[in-house]
Amino acid sequence: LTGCAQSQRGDQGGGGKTGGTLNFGLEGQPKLFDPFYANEGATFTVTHQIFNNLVTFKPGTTELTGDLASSYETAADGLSYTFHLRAGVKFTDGTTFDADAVCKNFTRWYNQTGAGQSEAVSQYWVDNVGGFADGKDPSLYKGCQAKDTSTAVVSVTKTSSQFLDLLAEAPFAIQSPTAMDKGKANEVKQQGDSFTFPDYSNAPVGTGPFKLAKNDVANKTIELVRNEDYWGEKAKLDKIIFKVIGDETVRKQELQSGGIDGYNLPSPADWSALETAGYQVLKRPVFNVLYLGVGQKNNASLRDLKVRQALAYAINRDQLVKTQLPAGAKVATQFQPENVDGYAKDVQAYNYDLARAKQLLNEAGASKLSVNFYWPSEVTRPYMPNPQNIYTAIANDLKAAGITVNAITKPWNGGYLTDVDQGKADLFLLGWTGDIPAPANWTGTFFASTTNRFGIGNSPWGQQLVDSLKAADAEPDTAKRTADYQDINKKLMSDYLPGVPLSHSPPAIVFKKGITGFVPSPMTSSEESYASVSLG
Amino acid sequence: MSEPLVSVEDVKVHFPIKRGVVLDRTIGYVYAVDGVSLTIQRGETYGLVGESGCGKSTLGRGMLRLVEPTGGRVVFDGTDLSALRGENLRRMRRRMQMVFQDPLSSLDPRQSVESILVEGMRAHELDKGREETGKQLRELLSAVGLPSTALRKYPHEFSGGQRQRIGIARALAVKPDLIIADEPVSALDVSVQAQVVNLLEDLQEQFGLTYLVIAHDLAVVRHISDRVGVMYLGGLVEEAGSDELYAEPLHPYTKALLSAVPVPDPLVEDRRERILLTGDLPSPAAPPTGCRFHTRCPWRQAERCDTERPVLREILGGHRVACHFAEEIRDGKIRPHEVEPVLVHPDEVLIAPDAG
Amino acid sequence: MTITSRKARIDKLAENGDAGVSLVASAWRRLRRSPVFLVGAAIIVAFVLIALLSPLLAPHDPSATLLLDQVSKAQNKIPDPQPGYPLGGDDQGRDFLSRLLIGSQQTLMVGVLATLFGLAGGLVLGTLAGALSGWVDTVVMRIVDVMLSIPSILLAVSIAALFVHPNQYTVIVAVAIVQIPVFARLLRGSMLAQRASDHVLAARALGVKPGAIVFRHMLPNSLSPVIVQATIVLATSIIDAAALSFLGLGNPDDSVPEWGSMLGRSQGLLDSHPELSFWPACCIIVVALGFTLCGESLRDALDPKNRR
Amino acid sequence: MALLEVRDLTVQFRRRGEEPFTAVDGVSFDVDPGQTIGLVGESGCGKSVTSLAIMGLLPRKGNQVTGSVRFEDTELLSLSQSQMRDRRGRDLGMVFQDPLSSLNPVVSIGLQVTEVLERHRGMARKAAMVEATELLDKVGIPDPGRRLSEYPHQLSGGMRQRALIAMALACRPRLLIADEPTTALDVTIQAQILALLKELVTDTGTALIMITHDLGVVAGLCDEVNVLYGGRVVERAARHELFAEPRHPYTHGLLASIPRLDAPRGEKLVPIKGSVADNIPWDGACAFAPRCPNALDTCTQVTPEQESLANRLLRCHNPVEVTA
Amino acid sequence: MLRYTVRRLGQLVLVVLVLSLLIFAWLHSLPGGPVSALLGERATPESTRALTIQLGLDQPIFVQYWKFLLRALSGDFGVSLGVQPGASVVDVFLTRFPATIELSVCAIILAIVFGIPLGYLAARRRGGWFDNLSIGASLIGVAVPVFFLAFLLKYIFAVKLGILPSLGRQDAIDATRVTGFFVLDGLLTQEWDASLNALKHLILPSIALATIPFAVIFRITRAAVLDVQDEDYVRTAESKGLTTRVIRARHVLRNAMLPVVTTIGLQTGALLAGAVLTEGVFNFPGVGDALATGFRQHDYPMLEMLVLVAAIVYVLVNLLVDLSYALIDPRVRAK
Ligand SMILES: Nc1ncnc2c1ncn2[C@@H]1O[C@H](COP(=O)(O)OP(=O)(O)OP(=O)(O)O)[C@@H](O)[C@H]1O
Ligand SMILES: Nc1ncnc2c1ncn2[C@@H]1O[C@H](COP(=O)(O)OP(=O)(O)OP(=O)(O)O)[C@@H](O)[C@H]1O
Ligand SMILES: [Mg+2]
Ligand SMILES: [Mg+2]
Repeated sequence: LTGCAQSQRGDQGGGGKTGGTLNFGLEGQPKLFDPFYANEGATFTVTHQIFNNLVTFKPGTTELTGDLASSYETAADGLSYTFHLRAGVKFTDGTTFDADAVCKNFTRWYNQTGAGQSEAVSQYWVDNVGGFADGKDPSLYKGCQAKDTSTAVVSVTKTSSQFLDLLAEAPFAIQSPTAMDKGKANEVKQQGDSFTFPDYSNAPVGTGPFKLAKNDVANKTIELVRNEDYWGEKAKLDKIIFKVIGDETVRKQELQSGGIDGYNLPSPADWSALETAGYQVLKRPVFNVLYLGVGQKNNASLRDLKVRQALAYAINRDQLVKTQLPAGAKVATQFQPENVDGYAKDVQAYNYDLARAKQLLNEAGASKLSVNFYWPSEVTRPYMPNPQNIYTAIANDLKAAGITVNAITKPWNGGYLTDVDQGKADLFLLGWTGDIPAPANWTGTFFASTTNRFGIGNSPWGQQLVDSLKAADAEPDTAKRTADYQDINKKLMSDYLPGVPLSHSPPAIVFKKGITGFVPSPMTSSEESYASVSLG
Repeated sequence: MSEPLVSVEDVKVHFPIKRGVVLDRTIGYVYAVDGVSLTIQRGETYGLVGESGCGKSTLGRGMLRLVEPTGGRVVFDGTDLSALRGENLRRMRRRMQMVFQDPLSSLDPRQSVESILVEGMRAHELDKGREETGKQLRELLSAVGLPSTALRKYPHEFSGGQRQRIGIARALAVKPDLIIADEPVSALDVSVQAQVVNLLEDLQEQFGLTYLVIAHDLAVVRHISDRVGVMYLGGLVEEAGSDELYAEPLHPYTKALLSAVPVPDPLVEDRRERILLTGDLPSPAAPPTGCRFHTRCPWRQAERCDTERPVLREILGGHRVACHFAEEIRDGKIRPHEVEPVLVHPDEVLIAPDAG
Repeated sequence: MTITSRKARIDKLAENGDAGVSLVASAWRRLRRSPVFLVGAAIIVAFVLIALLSPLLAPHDPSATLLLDQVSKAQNKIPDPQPGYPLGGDDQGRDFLSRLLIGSQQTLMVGVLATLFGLAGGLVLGTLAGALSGWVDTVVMRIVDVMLSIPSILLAVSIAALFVHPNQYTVIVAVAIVQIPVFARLLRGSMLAQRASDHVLAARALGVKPGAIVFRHMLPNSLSPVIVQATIVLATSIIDAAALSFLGLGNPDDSVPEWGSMLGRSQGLLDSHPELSFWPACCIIVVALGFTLCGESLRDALDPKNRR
Repeated sequence: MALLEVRDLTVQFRRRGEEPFTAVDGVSFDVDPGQTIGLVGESGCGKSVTSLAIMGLLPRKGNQVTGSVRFEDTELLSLSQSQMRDRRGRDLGMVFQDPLSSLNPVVSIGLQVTEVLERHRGMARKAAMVEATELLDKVGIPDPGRRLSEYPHQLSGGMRQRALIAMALACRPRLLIADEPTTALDVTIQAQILALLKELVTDTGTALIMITHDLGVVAGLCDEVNVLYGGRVVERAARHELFAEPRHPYTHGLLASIPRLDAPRGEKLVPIKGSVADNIPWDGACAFAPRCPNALDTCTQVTPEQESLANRLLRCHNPVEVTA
Repeated sequence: MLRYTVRRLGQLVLVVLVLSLLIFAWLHSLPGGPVSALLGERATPESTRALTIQLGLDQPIFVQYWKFLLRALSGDFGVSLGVQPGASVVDVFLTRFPATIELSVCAIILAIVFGIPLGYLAARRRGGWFDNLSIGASLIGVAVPVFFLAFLLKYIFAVKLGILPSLGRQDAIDATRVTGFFVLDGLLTQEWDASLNALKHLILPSIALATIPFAVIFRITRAAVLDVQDEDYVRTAESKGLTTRVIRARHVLRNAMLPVVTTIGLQTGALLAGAVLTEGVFNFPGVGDALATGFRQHDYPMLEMLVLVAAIVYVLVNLLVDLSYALIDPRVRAK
């Protein structure tokens, strides 16, 4: 596997003019600017401009390519990776980027101690790589070796379908070891019910096209300026000002009143109006899934496949997608979109069929089915633009099938996720935006454990599903692995049906007329670069 | 006749003044009534006069246990009222009633005259059936000179004099022995005052009532009372039959008071010699030491008056006075002199603006 | 003119009929002549009628997604007014007019129940404090102080957030609890004033039982400021409930329409579909205005200064 | 020539939706310099309204004042607001009934006194303060220097009334109207205030209109007494004549119904029956007729006119016979 | 007066203690909280459990409260979970409080500047068209939900007309931060356009926030002036022949101001509540927005601190009002 080392950004940027400031509406306040400790999109949107990873996805695709590593190879046994590093790259603090710096980054990640090991702090590492140097938990990572200044070899403990993809993820950006040492980057502390981060987290040093100039918390603005010494093609913009605006309506109005030049995640309802008004609404390729989760823990009738199938038949997903979801949304046939490995074409379909649903319920002896139905308030997710509307539409369908629906709503972080995690919900709305195109990041994540949100441990096939997912992930042979996952997806839809996949909907980003050079990524803002953006 | 109905023995009513940082604590007292003893005979009218704030009303209320006396005893018809509690006290209330100064505010504006009158009867199980009660009510109204149509009206529809009649009828409804009338006429027009005074007199005759009449108008008190007590700053300074009191006031304060009352007769007015008191009434929260009156007394003598509080002592038959030098003054042995007015600040109250 | 006729005329002037005119009646007479009150009352009557009759008036089931096929998120399409649907549909394809009409029920219920609960709580606390005084008073008033030391919306929001399963009743409870200290303090204040008044003293002197004094004399006479407050609270509780819905603390299930949440939910569509916010906002404003007008004129009418 | 001539003064209150109410109905009297005139009558008979009408202090809306009030050579009723302002406090002073509510609670006594001096005598604040101290001293307020910086609530009732008098007399007005200046005070304090007023009036030669319902006060103070009933003067005489021989049944009745401190006890009072509420309108009758023991048929049919008898004015069809 | 102040402060301590306990118990009994805020939607039951134990959230509530109290006494109120995750709530508060103060001061000044003169004029022209018109306006002002008004104002003036900024405290211009009060900072550093810019941002939110205080102040002023106009002492002042100017200023207005001052205080205290609704609409980074966001995200260290501070501010404002009341009313100034 050899990635090609060429800067593609320049080509796509076209000939936009240089200079100027882009004001951009960011959907949330970044927690910090050290991506390793972050787990939300707002942070990654910013850090992706400041940092580079060893590898990256080609803009607008899910295809892996080199970045700081101009090329890379995977060993035949799948247990080590060799990265050939780009020469002449400097961190914005003036220090040199080399194999040593790469390994120092790996070592830093691996050597987290104390609070740094908490899943609340180093979530991506813990979720995807596992344990740390102290060996308490098994880790996928084994070691890093700087063969020479421009070659780094990273070894792993077992083959993994997703390791390379992972390194393209925002948290695993390469940061300046000198700056991290100076800023005591690892001094995460638990304070009260939460964690505090060292100064470094507000003064990140990377190799990216921009550097952080100012984080004005009082005014909720973040200012990036062009990195004049960037190793690749220099950014066109002098400055990016991110204005933190939590509410999507407020973002829209700020765009309309000219305060910002673009913003992330416009409400799908606004797309057509914005387009009519002359704004560019850039839709990202679909890379998410919205599903109706079915919790088997509390409600015994839901352990019956027929009941779950009845639910699937009862929901008019075509209409849901047509009326409640944005343009470009599709009905989901399985728990992952087409552009992720392992997509199965011939899964069992559940077309809207009310009679069938009722019949299945009858057969299962659950004609008087009563469920509590959780939906989250105070939140929109890229895959779920308006939870209440979606809930209402589905609830209406279920009621039509004779199911009693009790609505329960909670704020996203104010009980919704907790309750769902604890299996309190019979039905719940949830979804996923993929980090990487590896199926392990999808079905592998949803059903990784029998005590998951769906409570699949309550069904005999639960363990079976978990095992088959583990096996598929560890399969080094790509073709075999793909087949394994396809098989799993088919079974998921026909034999297990732990939930009802509803839709894939494209999240969008909007810009003022005349702004060019932005390439929307399926993996959304954490993989989108503003270096090629130009004011026109 | 001379059988005592009520006797008041050294009654004190001290209102605590509270203030504090987090919780209130008492930082002083208003000595509203400070050791009063008197006896009211059955069937007589006892008049109580004094300037405003001297504790007349408080004494009256203390006698009825409407405020809790801080000390002393009130014996009513052989029963020590201060020992009574709860239901016993409530039952006792039937026998002692009160008529108030402000005829409007003492009547519940939301109740018709009928329910005002029936309420007391009901409380003491005196209402026996609709008809019987109706009859009683009509009698009551005619006794106080109101038409029976008044029953269905509300207090605010009456004139002041009529309201006072309702107040009197309310007291009468429970057939009491004693009526304490707290300034029963001072809120009324001159011409109406006389009607109410006459009414009170008639009712006394008709029902054999005993009265304690409180007023600041000496002329009225003298007119209806058999005996008069003069109060000054929480204490009784003089007590005598009403004629004797006018004929020969012994206490310097009584003298001043009498001389200050205007008489509607120019001939008298032109000839009168006035004893003008200087200064104001001291605050009952900080009464002067010794004789309470010494700060304003034209006959004040050094030392004794300032330090020793005179007791009420009988000088002539039934004439009691609280003055160390009553005899000397009467006999002209002590001459009045100039008095330097003393500054008196009325109680300063902390009005915390309500935050609600 | 003869004596008799003159007298008769004067008698009539003085007597004013034999039935007697209570204070309430005379206040009512003043009210009837006040245009402010009439406007307010008209609004309220209309509103109550609509709320009661809305099941008959509403052309459609407010939760039926009849026009769903005309809805499209993607094209930001919401059913336009059309025959049978004079105000069109909402973003779920439900008949907007029906939702507005039926929405009055929830709003009325929230307003009335919140006020009633607040009033009841305030009455209990205020009566306790005012009637018993002493340490009960101190304790009650400290509680009231603590509650009053948090701004009202904040308190309502806090309480509403307390409920694990928010619904229309939790909104009512939240709004009601916020009103309790206000009522309690008001009532205690006037109870204390009553307690010191001569007519209560007279009742005590008469030997009327303490309970009867509190309930027959002190309470009824202390009520008028409370009633005025209640009318005004009706207005504010409707607005507060709307604010709670706006903040997402209202009833999650929007199959039962409610103006506050209708307004809150449609603000995002203000530029493309202003009517979706306009109508519920109008309804809230008009109804709140109605209650405020009534409250204000009631206050004037019951003000002893205006009594003649 | 009289200092103040009140002729046919009539004040009507009009309220929307109600019949106009005549509170003062053709009142006439004269006040000579240095003279003390009494206006007596029960509550509601129009005493205060009369005095307010003279001072031009009736509420601007809802009333109608007719007749004439001549002060020296000026017709007060035809003066403009601002001209009247120049007179009030300088030529005409007034003392009100309730000394507490008549003083501004948030303005110091000193300022309340000096503001008159500043306004009418153009004095500077400093000089005015000195003058104010003297004034307070003159009305018998002890330690006047300190009192200047105090506020009304810090004074006792008597002192407040003294302060009010000091304000009214600050510019040595030629006419002082005292509207029940002692009603809110205790007897002993009342005696002090009355003595003070008497002294000031004699000292300064100020004419005084004394308004009161207390016949005793009038008996001791006034040169001439007007008895008002239902907005009209029903009897006027010099005080000795009036008290010796009250001719109007109302005056007579009043005197008979007040208990007298100096009279022997035991006599029953003779009240006037009914109350002011029983009044009937003056037009076509005598307002007092329903309560009058001497009432004739004519009394309810013909309005009695004001007649001059020997040294008195009387408005009665059937006056009380002179005894003795 | 000092006594009184001390007494009120003593009561405040009590209130704050009781409140802190109540709020703590309440917030901690809510689901979600730190764990779900920190882990987000990627949480698994296992990680949730582990974190709960790590953060000590499985301990009994009183143990947690005691720890919280000890930390709070040393000035550590914890770390924000949602409003500005990772930042100490004290820091968040300190950066946001000036914003709300700026906004509230602006709003209350607006309310006073319009409320008092209009109220006074309405009283003077009682029953006239001006009176009726302004009463009507104030009644409607109270009836319009604040958040809707805010929305409308923004929509019209910022979105449609584009004459005023629609959100934030300041455009991202190069402004030096000194005190955290942006308007003041601009003046201090002589960056006039920074001040001007911040002021512009204040206009719409403070108008929205000012409507209710305006209406209340207006009505109280009107009623107070009407009351005072009929007082005996005003008649006395008239009888002294004083000029209308003196009568109005010294005798009418000064007395009428007493209830108005109380009202201003109460309204100022209540502004925070209004700010919760207004700041969100204008994305104004003040404590009101922090509160709303905190509630939405169950950022309870933040909420704990903010609700307490709100109570303290409210009580202090009222105390200030009482004290200022004493300044203008000598009757209160006793002892
Ligand atoms: N409940 C109370 N608490 C505190 N002080 C009181 C209370 N009641 C009366 N006082 C004070 O006690 C003193 C005597 O009052 P009281 O009412 O008995 O006087 P009074 O002689 O009846 O006066 P007046 O003629 O004005 O009615 C006054 O200084 C009064 O302020
Ligand atoms: N502003 C007013 N509007 C309407 N009626 C008024 C007004 N002022 C006074 N009156 C009426 O005029 C009549 C005379 O009132 P006035 O105040 O002169 O009585 P008074 O003799 O001074 O009585 P008092 O002894 O109670 O002071 C009363 O019936 C009163 O109700
Ligand atoms: Mg008394
Ligand atoms: Mg008068």
